[in-house]
Amino acid sequence: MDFTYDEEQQALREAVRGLVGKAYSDFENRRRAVAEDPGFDEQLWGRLAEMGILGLPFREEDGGSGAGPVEVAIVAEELGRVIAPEPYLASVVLAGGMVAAAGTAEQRAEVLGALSAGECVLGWAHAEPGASGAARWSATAAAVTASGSGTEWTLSGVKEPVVAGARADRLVVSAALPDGGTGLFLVDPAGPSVTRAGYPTHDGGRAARVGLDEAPAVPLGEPGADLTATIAVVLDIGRVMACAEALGAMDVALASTTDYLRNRKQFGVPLSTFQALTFRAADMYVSLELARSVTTWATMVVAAGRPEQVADAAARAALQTSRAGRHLGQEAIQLHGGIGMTAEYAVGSYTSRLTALDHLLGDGDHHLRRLASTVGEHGEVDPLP
Amino acid sequence: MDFTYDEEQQALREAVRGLVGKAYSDFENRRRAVAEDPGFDEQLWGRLAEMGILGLPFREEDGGSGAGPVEVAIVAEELGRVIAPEPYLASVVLAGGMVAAAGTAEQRAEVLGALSAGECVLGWAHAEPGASGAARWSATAAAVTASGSGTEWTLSGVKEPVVAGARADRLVVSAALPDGGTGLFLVDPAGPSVTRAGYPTHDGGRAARVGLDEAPAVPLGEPGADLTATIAVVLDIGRVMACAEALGAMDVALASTTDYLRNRKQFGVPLSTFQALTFRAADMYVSLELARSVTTWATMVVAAGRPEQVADAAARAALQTSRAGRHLGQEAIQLHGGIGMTAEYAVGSYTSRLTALDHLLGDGDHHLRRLASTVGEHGEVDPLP
Amino acid sequence: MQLELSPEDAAFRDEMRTFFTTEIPQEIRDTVAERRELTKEQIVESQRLMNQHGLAVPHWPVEWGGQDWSQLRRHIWHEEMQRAAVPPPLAFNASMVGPVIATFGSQELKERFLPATANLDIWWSQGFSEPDAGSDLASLRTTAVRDGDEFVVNGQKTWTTLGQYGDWIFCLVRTDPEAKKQRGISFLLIDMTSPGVTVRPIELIDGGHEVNEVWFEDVRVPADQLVGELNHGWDYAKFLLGNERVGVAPVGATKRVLAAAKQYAGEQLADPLTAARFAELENELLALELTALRVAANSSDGKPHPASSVLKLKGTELQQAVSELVVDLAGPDSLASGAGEDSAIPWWSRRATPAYLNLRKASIYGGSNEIQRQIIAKTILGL
Amino acid sequence: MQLELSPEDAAFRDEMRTFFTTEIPQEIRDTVAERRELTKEQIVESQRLMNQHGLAVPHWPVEWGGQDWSQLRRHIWHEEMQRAAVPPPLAFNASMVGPVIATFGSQELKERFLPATANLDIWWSQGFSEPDAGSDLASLRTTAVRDGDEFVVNGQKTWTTLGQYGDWIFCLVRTDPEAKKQRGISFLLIDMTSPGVTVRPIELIDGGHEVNEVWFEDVRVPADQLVGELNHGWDYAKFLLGNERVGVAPVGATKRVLAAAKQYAGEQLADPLTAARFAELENELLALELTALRVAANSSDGKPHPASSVLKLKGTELQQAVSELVVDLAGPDSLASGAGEDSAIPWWSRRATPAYLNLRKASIYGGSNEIQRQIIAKTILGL
Repeated sequence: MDFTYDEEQQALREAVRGLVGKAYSDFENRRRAVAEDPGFDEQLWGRLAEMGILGLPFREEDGGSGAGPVEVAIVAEELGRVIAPEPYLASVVLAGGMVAAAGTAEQRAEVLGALSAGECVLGWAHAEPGASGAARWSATAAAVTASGSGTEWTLSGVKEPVVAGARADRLVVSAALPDGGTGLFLVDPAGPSVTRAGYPTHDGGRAARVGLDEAPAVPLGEPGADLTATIAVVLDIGRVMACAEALGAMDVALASTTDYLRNRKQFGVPLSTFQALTFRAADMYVSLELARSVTTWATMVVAAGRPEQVADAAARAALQTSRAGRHLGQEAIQLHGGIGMTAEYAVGSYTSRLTALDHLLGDGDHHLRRLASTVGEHGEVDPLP
Repeated sequence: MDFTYDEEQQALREAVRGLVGKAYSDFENRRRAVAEDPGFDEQLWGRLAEMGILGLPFREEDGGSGAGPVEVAIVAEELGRVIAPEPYLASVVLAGGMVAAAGTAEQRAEVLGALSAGECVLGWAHAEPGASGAARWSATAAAVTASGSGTEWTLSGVKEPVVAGARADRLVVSAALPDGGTGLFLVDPAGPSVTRAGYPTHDGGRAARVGLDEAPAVPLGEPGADLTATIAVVLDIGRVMACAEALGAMDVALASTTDYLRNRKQFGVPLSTFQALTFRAADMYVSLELARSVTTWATMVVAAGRPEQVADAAARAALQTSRAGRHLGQEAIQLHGGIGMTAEYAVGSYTSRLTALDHLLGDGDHHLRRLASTVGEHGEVDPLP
Repeated sequence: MQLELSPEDAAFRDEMRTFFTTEIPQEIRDTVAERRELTKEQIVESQRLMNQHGLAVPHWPVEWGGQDWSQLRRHIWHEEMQRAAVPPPLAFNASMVGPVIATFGSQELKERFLPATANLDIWWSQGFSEPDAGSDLASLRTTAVRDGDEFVVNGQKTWTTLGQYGDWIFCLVRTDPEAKKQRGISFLLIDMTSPGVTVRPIELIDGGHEVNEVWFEDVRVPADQLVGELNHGWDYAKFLLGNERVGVAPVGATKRVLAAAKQYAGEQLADPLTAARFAELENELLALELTALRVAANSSDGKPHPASSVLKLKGTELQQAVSELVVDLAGPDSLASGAGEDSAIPWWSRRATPAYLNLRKASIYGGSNEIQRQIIAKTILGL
Repeated sequence: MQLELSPEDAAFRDEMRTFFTTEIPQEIRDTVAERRELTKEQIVESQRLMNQHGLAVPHWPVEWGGQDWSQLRRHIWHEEMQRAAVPPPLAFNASMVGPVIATFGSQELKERFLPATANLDIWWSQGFSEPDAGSDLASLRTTAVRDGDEFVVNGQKTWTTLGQYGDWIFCLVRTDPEAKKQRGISFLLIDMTSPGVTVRPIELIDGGHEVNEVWFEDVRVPADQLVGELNHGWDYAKFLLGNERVGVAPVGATKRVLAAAKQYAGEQLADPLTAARFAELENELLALELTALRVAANSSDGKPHPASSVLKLKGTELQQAVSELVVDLAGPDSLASGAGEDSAIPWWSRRATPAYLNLRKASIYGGSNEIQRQIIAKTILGL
């Protein structure tokens, strides 16, 4: 068991930090980027492609650079540090991950090649509006249904919210299959039977309602095959990467808070004079480090290629990170006071992004329920396999 | 709706505070009293009887003084302030309350008369060892069974822990009836078919294992009648009074903590200089006041004689007080530091007593489960009837 | 000790309930219930309707439109108003500047301002906080220099809630720069249409624009708009902030949101963890409401009870916790905050996160929860 | 980045697991597992068995019985020991005075004390805290005045854990009353059978007697029992306290209790709220264990990692939370703490509350959690 990054990984981190830091370390740049559609910096997206970041998780024969989950997590964490609005998680990790896991060699080469080259933004159209209870954050689809056979398929129904759905050049859509189960389909959103209504999300991103009315769709992989298990694994990997992104955001939210406590004066002295505040910052640090440990471990579980453990590890990372994200997000604003409430100042946007990440793929209680349901099936939890 | 005590109630409070304060405000006196069996001050018990405190809740025709729940709660709170080890809650409120609610006029006059006069300590033998899940803290009995008919009954089984069970002159015992349901019985613990093994409890009190081997027993009220509903109401009243006792204990635990923070010096200054500590004392105060509000309200609900609302009110008071008792009990020791861990210093004994009260008749989560199961049946909770 | 309301108080409650649910337009109440933003016109309409019935400023002196109510009745009025999703009278008018003028102002100031203030003919803004004077309010720097019959005001105020609607602003200004902090501060009423006043909106993290910065550049203010005595403004501010905390625990409104959340929850309410979360919050809200009633019962002398800090502290915590619960009920739908009416996602899910983010302010504004803990530790616990 | 243990480390883990579960008597391990009090003899026996196998003081220098292990192996050793319910080597010997003597003591002191310390032939007590010097340790008042070849010691120590068993005690004493606080303190080894030493047990709130007061009245101590330099004791104490925090998070022991609690819970585990409480604690313990592993990985230079304060803080919180859970599982049975073996109530229920009360100390002793927060705020966050 080894928690240290090797030199290549550290170099990757520095490269990404340099690139996105140049783009967004001035928070005004981020405000500008999110103010207008598509809600991110297309040029930066291109540079990420050039650097090989967009193709990072994909096999070289699919047009990617064949790196592993640890590398993807490094990227996610760095994007989180500047709360970069680029749809990396939705487009590369989720939509791209689905294509990589379910697509035929030909589909992979075509779609992932274009994605990796920055020529195609993928949308992951999976969430269904008003889903409740067990249907939320699940690996199945119900509100969008597929019909057809062979390579001739159409989809009907509504997906929402679809992150980057209005900007996306192609959509990966999950749909209920005629004979049960859930399939994955490629859909051209420019077609006449697809309607898209895009809007900003609270974290500065973009999402859309995507209406499908017998929209032509190409099944990923073997037509008609139930891909629920595949979707579940990719979602779990996405959860771990969302945690990594949250780690970066929490780290900066804490640093911003401690900077503020050191520099802001009230009653003639720096806020750091007030022990009630510094102790709360210490508690934030504790939450952050615990979340970091579980998320890093979960990344290693993904990397170790043990699919049977990935679901458990993802749930554990997501639970810990959900709790930590709320704690840090809420306290960061509170310890800043009024300034933390303003859109001009960065810290509130970090809280907003943490809230979005928390609810994108399953919040803490969702994962707690899952873990609680199996708590009687083992004695101790042993992180060493 | 009126939260103020009238003059008579205030006089009662002062009288009780004077009496038990004289006995126990020097904490060494309490340590002495709990060091040896029966674990309390028999003379003080006699003086409580003389003052009419032991007969407070009972009708005058039963030998009591016919006061109401508000008065009993005042007594409980004052006993809690000095964590008096006298078995008031078990003997008067619970065992006495069962006799008052279920006994015939003759039984009431005999038993409650002797109880009120201080001539008879009653034991409430209801808890059953190893009870789990829904059986815990319920109003029914299972491990002790009754057989017989008319006035000829015997009980068999084990009750434990029975508070003051070794000292008790008479036991009120719950038992499963032959035809289902739960009955209440008076048992003479001196009889040969009753075995008692007494021991100290962590809070300085006493409890016992009571073994019954076809022990002769007199049914309270109509022989063979299912008294589950009666037991439930008296238990709920007991819960509210346990909350009142906890209020007194929490109040003093907080006062002791603030005194300590003011007087104890570390690093050359009083602890009250450290904001992280004073803020935690403030949070303790918030918990205490919220618990006080709900408990006082629940006492009024009992006094208003609305049995259908008592169960709900008792659960609400118990939930709030359980949370508050843990918060205050734990923080009181922590803010005292090492000295709070010692038996010579009072504050740890307050924590111990709060822990006992919390688990005697149902802890916070127990009541939360009950409240959660009906949360969908109403919109808002309205404290004004 | 008495659980029941007296028959008179029960009748009063019914009367309030009827008034608020029948006299205030449904459209306004729906806006509040759905946590949408009220227009200025809606706020004004609602307050004027209340004022017509003597219900806008019940805690003012009777001669200026107040009611000679017990604290319990004030509490009932406040709770029924929230329960019916009626926007409360504008706090800057009803709870802040009004009582200050009524208590410390000259007869002339009272006649000039109180009726218009009660009826929201004047919309007041609050000019207390400054960029470098937040919790440490007394370090404020905006100056007012006497020049003949006028004061000349220079400086900057911030966090001016709804300042974009303001007709007038009541300000704390430094009138004696030599005096120590709290001394040397005066309480001045300023017409916001005066030359030299600039209002700039501040965007908040939920995308709303409810607070503002206000600049004063050589603004000339007639000296008769000084309230009370020169350099005694700090006393009036303390009086005002004490008032502000009374009724500041939004118990009724939070209860209403929690009850609505049960509807939102639908089948999720069958999940034991979710149900337990509701039950725990509901119990804490009950405890808070009962504490508010106890405080009301014990502050019949009209002074703010020190336990009002408990209400502010716990009240805002619960308000925030309920808003967090709603986000969790919305789940993935909560992302769709910017979706329009054509969205397939229910409106409450779309409002969930902006409301949650916006309410982070509740524990900061109006005396942060740290300040409340300080008050409890110092005033109540003697620490 | 690597999830798996290397084959060598995996073999090492198996070796440790086998050793602890087969070489240490079951009776001793049962006593730990059932949270009963160990006798002095059991503690000694266990440590001597470990010492025979070179496992009592692995973090000491190799020449004094240590092992040249990686931090990861130390962690595995520690976790497997706790997992098997083996009492850890006496901390006063293995983690405190031993490393101090090994690092700062003369060759003579090392030879005289280290082998006996490793083998628990000498039982050490700790004489640091005083009645008026708790968290503010440096304000201690016990004096040692040089008189010829001896020091004459006067004063009082307190919170001396297991002092009733102590053969020797290592003390911080003031040797220069003129010097400022931290300076003027020396580190002295004192034979507890010396005339003038009195040990008085302190009863704790769980009824146990694990801590003591120790009085020194004109106790004469040979000067060669001074460790290191005169007036440099504070440095050694800081070194020692740094060591104390490493491995101070009782992860393995807490995990063991939590796993046992599932057995205690029985059908209660079917209750969703109870199951969620288990799952949440289990996850936090996992996070803590992984953090301990990360810290181990990052402190290969042997110095305590600042994040060790996180381990102490969170570790004791979780230890306490698990003990609270056990009380709740015991429910009404938890009252029967004083019941004998003839009780009808299971032993774990009888032990539940004393264990809970006793563990309140965990966040106080050995650097309170307030001190840990201070360290985090200052050392790590620069506040």
